[in-house]
Amino acid sequence: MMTNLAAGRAADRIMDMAADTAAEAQEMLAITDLKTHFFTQKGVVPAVDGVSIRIPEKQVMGIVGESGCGKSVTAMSILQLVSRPGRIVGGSIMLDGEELVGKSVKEMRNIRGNKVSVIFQEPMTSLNPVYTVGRQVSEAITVHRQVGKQEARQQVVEMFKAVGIPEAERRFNSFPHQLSGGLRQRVMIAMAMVCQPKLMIADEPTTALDVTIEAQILHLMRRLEEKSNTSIMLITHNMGVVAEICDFVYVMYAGKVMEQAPVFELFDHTKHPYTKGLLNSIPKPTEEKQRLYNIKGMVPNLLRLPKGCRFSPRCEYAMPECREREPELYDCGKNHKVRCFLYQKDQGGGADE
Amino acid sequence: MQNSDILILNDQNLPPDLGLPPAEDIDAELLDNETMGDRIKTMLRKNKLAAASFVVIVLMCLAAAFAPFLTPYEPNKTSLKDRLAPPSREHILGCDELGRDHFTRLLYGTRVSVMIGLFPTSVAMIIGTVLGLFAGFYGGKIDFVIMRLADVVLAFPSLLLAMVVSYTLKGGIISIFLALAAVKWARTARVIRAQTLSMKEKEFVEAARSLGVKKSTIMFRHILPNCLPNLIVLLTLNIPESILDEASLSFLGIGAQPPSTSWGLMVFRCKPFLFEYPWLAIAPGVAILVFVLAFNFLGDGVRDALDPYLKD
Amino acid sequence: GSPAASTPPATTPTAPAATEPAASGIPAKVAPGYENIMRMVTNPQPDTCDPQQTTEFFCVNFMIFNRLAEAVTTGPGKTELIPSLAEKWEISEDALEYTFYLRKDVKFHNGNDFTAEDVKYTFERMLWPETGAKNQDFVDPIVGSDEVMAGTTKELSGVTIVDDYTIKVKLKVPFGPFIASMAAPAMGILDKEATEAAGKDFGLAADKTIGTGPYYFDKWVLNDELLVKRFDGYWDKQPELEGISWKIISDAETMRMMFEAGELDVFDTEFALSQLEYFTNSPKYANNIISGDRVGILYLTFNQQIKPFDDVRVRKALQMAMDRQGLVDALNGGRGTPRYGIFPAGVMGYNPNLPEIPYDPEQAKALLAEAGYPDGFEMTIAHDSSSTSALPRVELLASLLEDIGLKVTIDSMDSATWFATRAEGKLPAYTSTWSADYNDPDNFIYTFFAPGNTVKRSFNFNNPALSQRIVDARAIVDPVAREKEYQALEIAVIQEEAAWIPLYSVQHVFLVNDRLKGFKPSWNGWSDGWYYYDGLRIEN
Amino acid sequence: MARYIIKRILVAFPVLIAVSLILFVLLNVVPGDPVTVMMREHIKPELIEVFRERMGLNDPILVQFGRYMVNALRGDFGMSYKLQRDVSAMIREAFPHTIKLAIYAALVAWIIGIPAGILSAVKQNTLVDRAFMSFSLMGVSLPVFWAGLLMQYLFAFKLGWLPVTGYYSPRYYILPAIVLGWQSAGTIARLTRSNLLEVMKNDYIRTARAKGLGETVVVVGHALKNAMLPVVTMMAMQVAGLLGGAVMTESIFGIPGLGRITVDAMGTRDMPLLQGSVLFITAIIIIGNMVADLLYAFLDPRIRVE
Amino acid sequence: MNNTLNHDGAKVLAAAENVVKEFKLSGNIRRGQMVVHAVTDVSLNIYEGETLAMVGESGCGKSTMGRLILRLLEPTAGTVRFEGRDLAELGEEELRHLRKKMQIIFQDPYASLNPRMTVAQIIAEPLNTHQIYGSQKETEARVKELMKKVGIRPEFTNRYPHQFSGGQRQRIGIARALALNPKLIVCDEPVSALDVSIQAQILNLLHDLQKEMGLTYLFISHDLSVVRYISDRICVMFLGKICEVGPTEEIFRAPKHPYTRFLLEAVPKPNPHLRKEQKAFLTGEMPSPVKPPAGCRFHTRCPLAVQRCSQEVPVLRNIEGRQVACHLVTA
Ligand SMILES: Nc1ncnc2c1ncn2[C@@H]1O[C@H](COP(=O)(O)OP(=O)(O)OP(=O)(O)O)[C@@H](O)[C@H]1O
Ligand SMILES: Nc1ncnc2c1ncn2[C@@H]1O[C@H](COP(=O)(O)OP(=O)(O)OP(=O)(O)O)[C@@H](O)[C@H]1O
Ligand SMILES: [Mg+2]
Ligand SMILES: [Mg+2]
Repeated sequence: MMTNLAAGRAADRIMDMAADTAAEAQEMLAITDLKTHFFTQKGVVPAVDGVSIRIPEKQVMGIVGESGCGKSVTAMSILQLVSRPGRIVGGSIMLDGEELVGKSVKEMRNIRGNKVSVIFQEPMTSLNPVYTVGRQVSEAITVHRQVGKQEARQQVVEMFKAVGIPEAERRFNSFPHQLSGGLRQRVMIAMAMVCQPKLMIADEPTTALDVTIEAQILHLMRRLEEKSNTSIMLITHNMGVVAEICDFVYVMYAGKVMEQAPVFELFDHTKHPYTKGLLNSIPKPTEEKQRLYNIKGMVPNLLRLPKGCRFSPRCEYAMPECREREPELYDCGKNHKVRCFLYQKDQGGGADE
Repeated sequence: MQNSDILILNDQNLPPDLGLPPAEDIDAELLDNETMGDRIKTMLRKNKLAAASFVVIVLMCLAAAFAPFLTPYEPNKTSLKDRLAPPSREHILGCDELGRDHFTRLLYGTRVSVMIGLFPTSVAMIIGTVLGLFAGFYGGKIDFVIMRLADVVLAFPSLLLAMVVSYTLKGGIISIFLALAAVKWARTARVIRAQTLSMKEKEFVEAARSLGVKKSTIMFRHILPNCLPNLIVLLTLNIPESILDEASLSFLGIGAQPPSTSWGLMVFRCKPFLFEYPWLAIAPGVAILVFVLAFNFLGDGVRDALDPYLKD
Repeated sequence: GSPAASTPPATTPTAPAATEPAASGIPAKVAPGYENIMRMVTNPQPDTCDPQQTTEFFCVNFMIFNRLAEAVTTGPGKTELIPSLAEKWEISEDALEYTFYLRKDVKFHNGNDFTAEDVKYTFERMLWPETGAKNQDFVDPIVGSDEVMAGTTKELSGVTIVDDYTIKVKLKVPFGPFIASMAAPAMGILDKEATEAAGKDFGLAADKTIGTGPYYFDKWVLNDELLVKRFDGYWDKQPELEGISWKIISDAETMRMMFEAGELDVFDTEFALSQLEYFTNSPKYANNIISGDRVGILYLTFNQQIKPFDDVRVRKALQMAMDRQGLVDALNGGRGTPRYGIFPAGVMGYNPNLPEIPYDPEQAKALLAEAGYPDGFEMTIAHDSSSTSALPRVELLASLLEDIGLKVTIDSMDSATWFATRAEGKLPAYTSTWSADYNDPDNFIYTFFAPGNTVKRSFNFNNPALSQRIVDARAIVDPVAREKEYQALEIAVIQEEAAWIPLYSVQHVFLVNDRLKGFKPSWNGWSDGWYYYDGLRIEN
Repeated sequence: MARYIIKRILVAFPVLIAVSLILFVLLNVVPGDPVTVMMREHIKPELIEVFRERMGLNDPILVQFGRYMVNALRGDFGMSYKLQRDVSAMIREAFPHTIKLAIYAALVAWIIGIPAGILSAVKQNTLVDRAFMSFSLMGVSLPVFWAGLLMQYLFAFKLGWLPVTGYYSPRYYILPAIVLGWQSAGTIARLTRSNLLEVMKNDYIRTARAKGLGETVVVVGHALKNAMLPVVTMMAMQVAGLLGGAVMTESIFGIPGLGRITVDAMGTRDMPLLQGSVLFITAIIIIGNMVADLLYAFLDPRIRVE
Repeated sequence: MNNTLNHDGAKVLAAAENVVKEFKLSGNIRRGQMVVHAVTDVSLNIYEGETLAMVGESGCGKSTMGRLILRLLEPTAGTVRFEGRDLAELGEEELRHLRKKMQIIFQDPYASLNPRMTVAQIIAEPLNTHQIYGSQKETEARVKELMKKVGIRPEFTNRYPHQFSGGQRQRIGIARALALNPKLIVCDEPVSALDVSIQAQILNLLHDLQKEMGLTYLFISHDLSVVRYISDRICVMFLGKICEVGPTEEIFRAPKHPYTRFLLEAVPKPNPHLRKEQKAFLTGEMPSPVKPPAGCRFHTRCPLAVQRCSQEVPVLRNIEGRQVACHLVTA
């Protein structure tokens, strides 16, 4: 069952894509220098502080990072659904060549669920308990497409089948509480996919699920991504999930991207101390039972970001320079960029570690 | 009672690297470290209406307490020459049908309202809290009995039950006390029971059980303090209600008994003069409205402020 | 009665001139069907319309029943007994046997004939224990009443049916006011057949409450309205009104608003004393006021069983503490007369020359000191909380008593408790009012000071000799001798014994809508009256 | 569902019996002998015992209670002491007025309360919100009797727009319904608002927005139904609560309903009448609460049976 | 003792024998009277000094098992022994006394600390409850010492839980559990709610403490990489029953029960090179514990199931140094 061959194929495919970076036109999503801040009573929280993300067509792009790093806020910024004291204060979000920042509420409504859709972590609470799941999914169609009720139902049932919901016809009339967690998440995915969006944002879609169900859902997402033209933005804090299905990975820390690279590149040639820390913290199967590596300290409070590199207080390699000014994203070649002074020298070059 | 089982540790026993975060990282100021009192204070600073209400309540309570010093008149002294005198310098709110200074009576009436607002409510809430705690914590038969009792009480319209009780006890302030206390415990008991039930499932309670902490300690030390926000909110609900209920009972003639007075009774007594001497009936009505409204505004503010605590 | 000096000069016409256009401009807002119906108020709602079961609610009884004789108003506070169901009567020499000759053409509302059988039944029903009647006093003097009351027999031996239209009544002892008492509203004559058939519903269900009166009982909507309508088969002259409606309203302001809005024809200030001054002071309504003296008296009483009320000096001090005119002014808009005896103006035996009891707090204090209470003492006034109009009176009285150094507590009781305690003779002190059921001094003095009654009313009058004289006085038949004896008793009881505190008599003020013509207060100044006389009519 | 209903009813029964018992005991320990209450001072002392015996007042209180309940179940609540009438007949006569008032008041409360709650939730922390909330707090804080008085004075007496008292057509109910309804309107508005705000925080609202639904559809289509579940329950309970509130309103506006009967009965120590009317009102309230529960169960698919 | 397997000759510290736990669900329209079969006929030994991990999907009864062993829950049937004594036979006082020796650490660092108590009060509670020290001073000293031990600055004694981060709260919970110097600690998913970096800190701490104090852990988790790191033995549960028990490395190397195999397979590996295009999934969902399938509880999802699996309940058999409950597994 284990097919290293298959893994190799996937790797090839990703390598190909990485080579193709020049194809700017094919970019489904281009976020440039996005800044989303929360204006709270205690001060301004720069939850997303100059993030640039690019997602080519038909790719699964992962964002990882510890809790509170701004992953979800980035995602919600794309849909412009950042909640109350939060506001996009700068940057641009181009979806398929269309600028989203500054769009009117009405225009955004036409994009949500239509061109960009989203699934959340908790499939139970993300579905309205008082309506049947069928109704909730068909709503996503009827709001964007001129279709009749009957036709919408038809499409929903098909979508249900496509996401592997057994007895799709019957499930159409089920209420969320009558479904199991895995089925609910499938319904959410059906809802996200039913308008064939250009981009699907999945914010920790499997965190609340058991491993066996998680595997099913990840597989399903991969398959959907391959079959349709939808790009996926997968938010997670699980390196395993990243390794499992992502093509390209962004590592975020305290509102900034720390490292970005194609998945194989990232795991094979991990550069940023933070990323290294994250990977090393995971207990390795091979390891003898010694102490685990861990990043000391914790994510800083965004209200009081340290001077210089925001990771410097926790960084083993921190240099005096790190406490002085913020590093930029340095390009290390192979589509690999790192925000760390250690790689300043690599700027423009294609050197390995 | 030194226990030899306990290993005495010293610094050498500390594991080498615990990944102890640098002290600066734990920044208490920036974490959510507001206590309940802080939140209420902040709310009062922000919410002008609530702050004003608070001031009004304090002033009215003071006025009630110091009534004899605030007026040269006695509340029950009639003076036929001053019958229905209109407001003037000597009589700020004029005099009633028997020439008694209306303002003075209003002040003394405040005492009744303040007392009714505070005492029976507190007594009822203490009873309700204890019963609710027991019902929620022990469950089973105790719960069944207490809750059915609460059902019974809640099935009566509260005003009606208060009427019946205060009627049985032949009217008067004391019977209103008892009547209101008899009625109001039930809601508190329900809320506290529900809260206790949810607290009981909380892991910190289970932790206490696993430590072998006694049941009574768990109830009163772990669960009760966590019901505090609910209790405060209930208090802000119950006080104005009690004041209104007393006013209604007095208005119906089974509350405060003449010659002592209360706002409700004053409205009732001055009602006949509404047309020619409207201020007489309006003043106590306004007093009730302002007092109750102030409690409600303050209560709303407090509820908003305590909102995060209420969801546990 | 003679209006007191302080009464406002506003004249009190007995009736507004019929020809005059409406001066006040009160609208007449008349609901359909009420165009020719006199709309009044009663409060509280009557317990029952069975005349035998009530001592206070007579509005409907008056109109739907006839009595053997009727007391009719001949002038303010003046009354005359006229034959009614009895065409005439004869009194034996010894004043013990009364023969009533009954009218022959009379029909009950249900069409039954009125006969002697009905009269006997009425008397007997009053006495049967199972009836639970409250007016047994009226038939009490008849021979055999005790046996019937005790339940040993159903037959009242003192009443003999001579023939269908003649009936003889034998009394135990001579009783001067017997005929007058037969005209009291409680003595309405019932139809034996209908009343028996009605059973418990009698007096409650309108269609089962049958009399011979000029009006029949049309409907009783609980807590809302009582309605009587003209009885076409009435034996005497038909009333001009098509009916009378009493709204049941407890609220003075509501009553007033309704009157001013034209929804009432008669606004009875007795039910809304608080509004009296407004109306009497308002020139707009000058022509709408009709008033009559109430043949009754307001009083304060105390329980002589409770110390120190057993001391005549204390009692006198209390009598002197009363600012009667002040009370009249404060509580009754000045429309009333201070009283110093038992019998108010309008009742037989009224003594206009009684010496005044002065309002003298200083003298009162001196008396108290003399009795050993220089610093006063504590006393309680019991108050029937259902009577809201009495409350200011109680408070004012308390205040007056505090002026002479007493400490007064007001004990509010619900009316049931109040009455029950009073019946046990245990009320400490209270204020109340009494007005004439029938025109005789006995109706006052016997009620209060006769041996049993004085306990029942919590007076506990404690002068057996005087009490015995009061009982004996009943048997005096000669009117002149009677009057003399009663006036002497009055002086003995009030001025010497100081056994109670008379306060004042009120003037009963009605406001009448412009459309109602010819309205006259009843002879005794009650709200409930015999509203059946010439000239009472509605002009829309 | 049927099982649930039956169970709910079975629970309601003991409550009702307990309510009756408490009421019975409370009212029977009241000082004052019913016979004297009935007869006042007119009874001959020697007859009191006869009456007591005949009325069964010498039996132990539980026997009396048992007899009362058995009769009550047959619809016989005894005779009013004061009015000498069949209590059940009196209640039957009065009840329609009260229920009419309660329903009108409930309508007022809903028509005002729900939109006010929605609006102030949607416009949270704006002037509109504050205005609506202050208005509803006023309603909750206003003494009913006082408000009734002032409104009667103003709209009926001064302006003459509406009748002062009575119950003869819906017009007569306008003022009392507003007075009574305002109070519940306040409660409903506040509950609607807080529920709606609570519901709006839910993930599924985020989902609905992410679907591209307009704000109106999100609020009305997705949030409202969830937010209204407890409000509906509350509303059903309030119809019952309004019956209690009617006590005051009826007295002021001269509506011959249950409330007035109760107050009168209390003033005259008319035990059977008081007991009957309070019991009846309580029974209605218990039924109301039951209906509220069932309504909730019916509306919430999580509870509703498949 | 139904289990003869002895682990390095260590003593059995706690043991469950044929334990059953059923929860009654009551009074809901939908449910009527329903019974959740949370744990069915489970026997398990915990040896002194070991870390026994318990894994399985959500709702399979792991936490229930943990609470049964601590007797925070009464078993519906079966016996739980601690140091050989049947806990059911102990009186309330004795049990309270015994609680000194067994403690629990919870998953949710927010819910497991009383928000209205200071850190000092929380940590001192077990000490005060059992009156370990005569004086307040000694207790305070001990509290500070414990705080140091788990890596919380002793200056923070007067702070409230909400003034700490998740990881720090978890440490406070651990300090409380350690206060009485227990023998057994049940760790109910102690790191599931934490970020990987914090998770590593806590795992290290637990590891160090075990070494130092000779603790025994019953470690409940669904994160297999964590389990593999920390445990000596693993117990795999499925729907209230044990599928397989055995030494950690052996089970990871060669899982015997089909469910264990699928479980291990499903774990996403943090290495993209191990990515598989075609994975062997477990299809379908967990059956309901209210109506567990007859026979082997796993048979509805098991691709290898044969007729017998749906009829006959497999017993836990000793096979090659472990215990497996599957008809199909043979030595
Ligand atoms: N409504 C808000 N008000 C203030 N700050 C907020 C708000 N929402 C988010 N933030 C801040 O924004 C930062 C980023 O939050 P975000 O939810 O994007 O984190 P995340 O990376 O998704 O974390 P997680 O893994 O826990 O979901 C956090 O530090 C948080 O404090
Ligand atoms: N107090 C309870 N009342 C009713 N059912 C319960 C109770 N506690 C647990 N259960 C049920 O028992 C079963 C086992 O629960 P348990 O908490 O032991 O599972 P778990 O393996 O710990 O799951 P998780 O990984 O989600 O913590 C579940 O179906 C659960 O719903
Ligand atoms: Mg997030
Ligand atoms: Mg668990």
